[in-house]
Amino acid sequence: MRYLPLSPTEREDMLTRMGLAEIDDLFADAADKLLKAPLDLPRHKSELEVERALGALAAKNLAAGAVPFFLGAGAYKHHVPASVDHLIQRSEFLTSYTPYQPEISQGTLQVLFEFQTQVARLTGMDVANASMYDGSTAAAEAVLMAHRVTRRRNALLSGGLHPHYAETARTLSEMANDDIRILPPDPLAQEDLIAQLDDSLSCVVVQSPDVYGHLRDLRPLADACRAKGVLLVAVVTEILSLGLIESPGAQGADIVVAEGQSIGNGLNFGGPYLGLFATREKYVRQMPGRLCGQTLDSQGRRGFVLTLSTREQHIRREKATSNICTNSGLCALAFSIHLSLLGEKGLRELALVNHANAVALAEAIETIPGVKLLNQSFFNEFCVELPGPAAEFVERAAARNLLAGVPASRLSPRAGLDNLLLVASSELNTDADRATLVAALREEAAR
Amino acid sequence: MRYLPLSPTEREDMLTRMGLAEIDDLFADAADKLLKAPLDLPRHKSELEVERALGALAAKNLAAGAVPFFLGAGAYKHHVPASVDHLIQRSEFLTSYTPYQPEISQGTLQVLFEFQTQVARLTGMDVANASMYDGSTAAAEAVLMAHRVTRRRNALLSGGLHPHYAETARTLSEMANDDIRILPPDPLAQEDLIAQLDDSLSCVVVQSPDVYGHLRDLRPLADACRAKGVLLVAVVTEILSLGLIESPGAQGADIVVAEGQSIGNGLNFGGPYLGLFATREKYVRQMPGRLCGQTLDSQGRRGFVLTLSTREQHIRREKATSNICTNSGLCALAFSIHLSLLGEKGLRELALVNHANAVALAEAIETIPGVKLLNQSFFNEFCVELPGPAAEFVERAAARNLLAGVPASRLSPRAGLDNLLLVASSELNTDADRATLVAALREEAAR
Amino acid sequence: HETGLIFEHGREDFSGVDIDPPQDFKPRLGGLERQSPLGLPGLSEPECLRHYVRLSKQNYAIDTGLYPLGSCTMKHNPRLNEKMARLPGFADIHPLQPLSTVRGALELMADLSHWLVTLTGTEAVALTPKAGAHGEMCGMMAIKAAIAARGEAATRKIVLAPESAHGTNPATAASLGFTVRSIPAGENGLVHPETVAAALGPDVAAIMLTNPNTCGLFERDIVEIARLVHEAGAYFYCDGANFNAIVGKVRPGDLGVDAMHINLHKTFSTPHGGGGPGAGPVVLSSRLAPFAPIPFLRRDGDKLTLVEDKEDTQSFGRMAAFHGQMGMFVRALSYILSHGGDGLAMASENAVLSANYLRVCLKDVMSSPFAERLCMHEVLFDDAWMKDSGVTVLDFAKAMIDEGIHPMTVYFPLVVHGAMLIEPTESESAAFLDMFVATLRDLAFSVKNGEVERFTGAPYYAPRTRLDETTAARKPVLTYKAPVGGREPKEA
Amino acid sequence: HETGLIFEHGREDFSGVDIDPPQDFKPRLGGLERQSPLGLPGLSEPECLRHYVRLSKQNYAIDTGLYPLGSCTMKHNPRLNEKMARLPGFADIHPLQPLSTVRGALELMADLSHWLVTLTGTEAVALTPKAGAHGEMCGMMAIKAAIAARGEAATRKIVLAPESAHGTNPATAASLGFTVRSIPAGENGLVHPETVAAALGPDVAAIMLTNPNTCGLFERDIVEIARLVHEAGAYFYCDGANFNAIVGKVRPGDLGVDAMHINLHKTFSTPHGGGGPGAGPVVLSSRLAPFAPIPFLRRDGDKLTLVEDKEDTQSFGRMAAFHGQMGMFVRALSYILSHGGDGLAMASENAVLSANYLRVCLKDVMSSPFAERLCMHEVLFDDAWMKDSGVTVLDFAKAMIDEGIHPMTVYFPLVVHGAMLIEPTESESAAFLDMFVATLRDLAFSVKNGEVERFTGAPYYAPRTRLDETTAARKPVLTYKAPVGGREPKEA
Repeated sequence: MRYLPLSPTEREDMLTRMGLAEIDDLFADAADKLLKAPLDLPRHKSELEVERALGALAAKNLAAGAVPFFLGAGAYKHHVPASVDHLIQRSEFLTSYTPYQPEISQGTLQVLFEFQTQVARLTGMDVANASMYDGSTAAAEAVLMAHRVTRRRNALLSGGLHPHYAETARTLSEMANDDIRILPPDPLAQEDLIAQLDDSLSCVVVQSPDVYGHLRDLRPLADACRAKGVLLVAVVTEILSLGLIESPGAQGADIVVAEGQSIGNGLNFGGPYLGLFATREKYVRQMPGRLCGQTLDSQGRRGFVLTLSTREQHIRREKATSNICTNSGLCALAFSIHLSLLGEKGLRELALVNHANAVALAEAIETIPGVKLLNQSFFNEFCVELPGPAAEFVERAAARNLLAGVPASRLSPRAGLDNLLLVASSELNTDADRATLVAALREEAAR
Repeated sequence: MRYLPLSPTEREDMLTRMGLAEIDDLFADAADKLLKAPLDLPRHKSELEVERALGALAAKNLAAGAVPFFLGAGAYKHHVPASVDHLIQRSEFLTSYTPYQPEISQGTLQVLFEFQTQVARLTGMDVANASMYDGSTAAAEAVLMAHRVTRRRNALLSGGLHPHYAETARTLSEMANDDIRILPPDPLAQEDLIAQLDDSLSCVVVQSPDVYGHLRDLRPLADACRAKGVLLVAVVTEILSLGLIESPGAQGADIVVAEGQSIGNGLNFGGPYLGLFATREKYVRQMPGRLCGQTLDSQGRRGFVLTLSTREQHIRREKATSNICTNSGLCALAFSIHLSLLGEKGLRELALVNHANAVALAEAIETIPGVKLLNQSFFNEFCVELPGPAAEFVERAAARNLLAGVPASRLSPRAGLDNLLLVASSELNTDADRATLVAALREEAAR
Repeated sequence: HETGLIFEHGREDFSGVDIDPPQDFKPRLGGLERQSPLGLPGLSEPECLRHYVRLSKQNYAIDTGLYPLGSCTMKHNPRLNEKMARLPGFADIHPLQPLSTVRGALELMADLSHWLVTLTGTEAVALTPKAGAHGEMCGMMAIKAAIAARGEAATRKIVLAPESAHGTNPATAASLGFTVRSIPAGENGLVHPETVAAALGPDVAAIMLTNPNTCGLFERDIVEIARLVHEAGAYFYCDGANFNAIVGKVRPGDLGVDAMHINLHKTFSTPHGGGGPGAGPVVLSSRLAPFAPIPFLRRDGDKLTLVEDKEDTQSFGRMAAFHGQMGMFVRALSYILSHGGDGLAMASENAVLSANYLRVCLKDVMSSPFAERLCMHEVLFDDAWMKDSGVTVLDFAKAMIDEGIHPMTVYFPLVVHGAMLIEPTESESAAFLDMFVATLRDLAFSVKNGEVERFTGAPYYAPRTRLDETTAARKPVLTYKAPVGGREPKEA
Repeated sequence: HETGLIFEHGREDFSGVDIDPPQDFKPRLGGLERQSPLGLPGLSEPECLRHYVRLSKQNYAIDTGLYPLGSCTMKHNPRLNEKMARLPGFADIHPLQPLSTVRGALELMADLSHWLVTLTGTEAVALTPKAGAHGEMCGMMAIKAAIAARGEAATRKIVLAPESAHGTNPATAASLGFTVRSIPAGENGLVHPETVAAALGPDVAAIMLTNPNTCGLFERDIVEIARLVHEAGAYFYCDGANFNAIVGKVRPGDLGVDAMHINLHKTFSTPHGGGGPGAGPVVLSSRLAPFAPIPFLRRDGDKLTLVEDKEDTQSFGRMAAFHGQMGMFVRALSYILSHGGDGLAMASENAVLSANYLRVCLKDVMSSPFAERLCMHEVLFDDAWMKDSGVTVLDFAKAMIDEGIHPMTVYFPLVVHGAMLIEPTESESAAFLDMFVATLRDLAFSVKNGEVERFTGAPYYAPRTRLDETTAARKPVLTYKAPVGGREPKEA
């Protein structure tokens, strides 16, 4: 086996040195449950065979880059510079562990420190952690953190929050016997959150741009929350939007969680993704997740270490702030590299191109009779009402190699949103892509 | 521009520091020929635009891996482990220069030393150089070296030598006013080289497996050469064959040149490839190309340096052994890594699989009436006579997504070989691939 | 030259990405245009490459040397896996594409599930958990749901966990509202059935055991313990962090396990990436399978569908957006297919063989409560042999850095004083194992000879000498702030 | 721990590639089965990765730091180029596939040709040469063929080359049977028209000039020199190694150049790869174009064909198998398209700007015959300022290694005593340029202060201290031989 360096002779020699006769003698403690015969599983395969087997599976999927593509709803396809993927495959990044020995992990640690700073600046907050699993679990953790900070156990979730995020938070809350209230889907951004605030709430969770693409002005809500001692948790599923839109921090959020996938990371059918988590300085010790901090070495040189681990499970055990012990290190690295290439200038410009392309698409769609754009405001994604079920339209389009969007019913199956379609546009869409989608919608409306 | 770190402000600052007003002041010496207006060329493109432009060109080519593929004739497709391409893209290998400062180039140098040893052992020779451009130019250099060693200027080239190699040597010889005699194409391996030896010859150049796939027994020829003071230059275009076939060194060759592409390197439409060059110890100072040698550092530790550079152009100038000052470093690295993964065991097995697949294909072809296999012996490639022009058959097959082989007329356009087809088989050919080719040949024979 | 921070050498008006900003168009941002500055520096591509390449050189990695972190399983990460995960058919598909356009993705998930279920001897697998701890959460949620379905939600609120457990176990149980009852291990490092029996009762929901345990030992009485747990109406959660010791040799299902997460990054070599991403699928017994989280695969004849709607199922709900760590599934399956059933068993054997080899080669110079016992894939030493030497376990670990070897896991598990937990994995050659032995023996003799400075000042030859972790935690500096009153230093 | 040779830790009975050997079949090897052993060790994949990763760590690279080797042009190598070159449509096509299946490849070659011809202001380009020196060979062969076509083969046998020329120039001319006549440069580092005029005659075939020249200066009188050369019936070969200084600013064709090779790895950033592969296309004036080597592209309306047959052409013949360094063409075109006409000109400007910046910042501490003159993309210093310091240029270079910077080119060009030729390229940021200046100034003061040991023992902090090159050349050890009478050492 190409991955196993010990040759049969070496195995024999080592067993002999231990005074053992055969390899199964090593498993003496498990003797009565040791498998007597090999399991009914295929034998090892050469690289070529594995490439062929997995290549055949991959070929059964329709890759986004191969066709006009308009899906978003929490996962976005953007162009990632070639150097990003090259760098994250450096052995020293790819095959290192959590930086428990900081003296020989400064590479990972400095990247995390830079990442935390980037995330804090982008979200307009004081501090950020070293990343979490993804946006949805980060949002659920934000609710738990709000409980800890406020010592209340009651959360209110906006109807504009990505339904998967809401469900994830609900599962965790229900299991932990906390209260949670999720408002009904709000495709027209009409809900009045301020009216529903009360001082039993630990937090309100609101997303902007919301899952239907509407931009939400958080400032009035933030003021109202502050008045009631309620934390405002702002969720961002398309982090690129913050290149163009005022940061949640500047709008008054207390905790910002986001899905960071769309910078530096691919679609990957939904994972691995990158949870971003930022908050105010004063809450840092209630924050979940790994943190990297600056310090000095014994020669007085600047260096970085994992810190505040007294919050974490490996020290605190059942008293930990969360059970999480992994971050999304490599995805955070990709994010940080891509963002350091973009810089402020590039991020603004990329966001602008996305918005411009979405506006162009929206303008074209608005000319189609029978199809209605629901949004007044949006960044690079909006919601369209079709004359019939969106899921069926999407299927028909896919059969013709057009990936047209996400039916709202895919996310909220029983909510009466059958005719709504979420459409995202990015720098990747060409004029021809747009024309293809518009033609398909026009045809659909005429059915 | 993403590749140019100096910002407009920094450019200004630097100019100011030099007391210059504008950038063109730097080109004062060229003032009268300085372009007054930009050339009529496109402006810079984003990564995405470049990917689309080049991707569109790439998509117009039929990739070998996408179809049943049977081409060889000096360029071979084999499976290369993923780790090879990963390693050659390590920054420290990819973006370093010729190791002129050995103290900070031991990585490249040790690899070259290992490479030289691998090549020497594979070819059965004492020493090898650190690689050359490709097999064809290495062969031409071998002729020049033979002239230097023997102080004769007359070479005899076998009709089984790859025609491109023969032409390359001829161009150089004619330009240098040396004599060269190229025997006519010899698709049946019938030429009698021994009969044509005389003591005016510096060398005989013979290829095995020859371009038509025949294995040539070099031993009698080597004896005859030795008797006449003629050097025997052995050429190998499919280096994998040496896993299974006796090495040219063991058969008595004085110089072995080979194309090393087929280990570790892809097809790349013909380049960059990897010239291998090996010879006997006594000729080392007449050898062209870069050499790496072992030595000690001032603390007595083993280390490696470029050596015997007194042969080379940057020291010897017009008295150099050749004008070459580049090797094929990265291709040599890929070769060395792939070969170090294979090892003796893997190389033999891979060669065996290639031979077995070629035998299976030959046996199937032999059952087709009207199609004739010309070879008694072969490694993984052989020559087939068709009832009509091979080039036309190949075109028809390509139109049906079968890359069936190389028409001998492509290499030797005016030699009356129109009906001959060179067919190579490798570990990559499946039973289905073979069946496709056999069916196409059967159909061709029945036309 | 030190590598400064991007905030010290990047420039906010510079971008390493060329973008043509759009011409005239009417924005529709609803008055929420960004007003606040971003403060994000941009690097040209050459600066960017050099920045990260230089940073990377300050990292240790499995590709650069032996990385014997016990319980972390730093094994070889095949590059084939990376190549496969980047096939556009896997890397470039959206989680919400119509299922008709992702048939291959669903098949891949089904194939991986088949391998995991077969190797563990269980009924089903929940693929969504995003890491080991998330998998624990998933398994314990399934248990909680099953207990609720039995109407015992109010009564069964205790979870048993041995003292040697990973910290995630009690953290997980507590975060789901369980109360953790700790069970002591016996002197032989194993959990005893009598101890478990004594702790069991009608208030117990589950036991969380790691097997092989964190002392590197196979829990000999695990079948009996499982019987007792089941008899008491509780469930058996197995922490699968150490599954890599027994893959293809022992099936956890045969031991009575009801739920177990599998760290794909540990057992099936998806890379650790400096701390993630992980993936923690959870295998479930038939008793727990109905409660698995959405989404899950359902096979109707030849056709696979993904159940994303909780209604009409007993699922306890959704744990995360989308369908799990697809990128890790591809890598894990690539690893699994490469090894095959035969290679996976051999990998376990070699991991155990290598750990025992180290045990035998080191036991005369280092001490261990279990030195004479066979261990599994990791070998545990304590600091009894260093007593009064003036050298701590931490010092010893730091001195290993100077020898060019990453330290083992130290001070874990907690049940042994001054624990040093060594896991060589199956990826090390005989030559590297021997080099490791020679190095540790040399260091051990050095301790015994009283060469204290070799340890207390270590590491001497690392990119940094010992870092002040106390100050870091006391006055946390978690983001970069430009020095006040002056230009930021321009370091190269 | 040192990294041993593969021959010291590999095993011949082990393979890191899994192959199922074929079952029964009848070999047809004609009795030539290998009898002699190969002696090739195999490494498992983990050992292989670690071996090469560890070796790589002993290399300096442009990605790890400034690499100011004059005349070598170590500029940034964009990773996009690597990605493009690996597209299966380029990387996985066979050179002898039917042309109908490689239309895109031919288009790419035509596109690259268009750029090269336009940027140089010439008529045609021969793509096949495999490196710069091969390109020189190509250009000089075209000249020889053109002279032969004029019936002057027997009389024009002299090639003029300045003393400052790259060694390849005289080597190339000599290998084609020309006699090299050396021309001295003037004190201002430039070739003077009078000197050339004096050397010209009916026996002269060509002049080989480098422009900008190897002192980093633009040959001011080049148009006049070209005129003289042409008037004398000879050809003007320009060594294009330094074309990167003037791309988009000056067209060599406008200067009177008849042939010039372009090092794609220097000017258009295909990576150097530790010494290759290169690529050296040669642009040709209309006088030489007909003699270009086969194969070459011919456009018939919309259709491109590849002329591979010399018959019916004036081509001087074939220089190598197949059609040139396609992999390098893709990279170069990727670089060219990324920059565009505007970016290429700016790259030249920045390269020249950076070199002059170094000149201005260093001229007060180091000496140069041309310190006050504008230089092009590289700046030349000599060792006059180090005289009697006890420090040689080589020592100085080795001390730079200890400062973490790759030395500049030393002892070249030969026309200056103790030459130090510095080429920063356009890829260095202002911060790195300043760091370089500060380092060199510090070293220069150290020389002046008589701190001789800092230099004579250098490098102190490299993977190796100074290596004994003399013994290496006197008793060459070019391949590994196992130590006699004993087992090979097993180093890890």
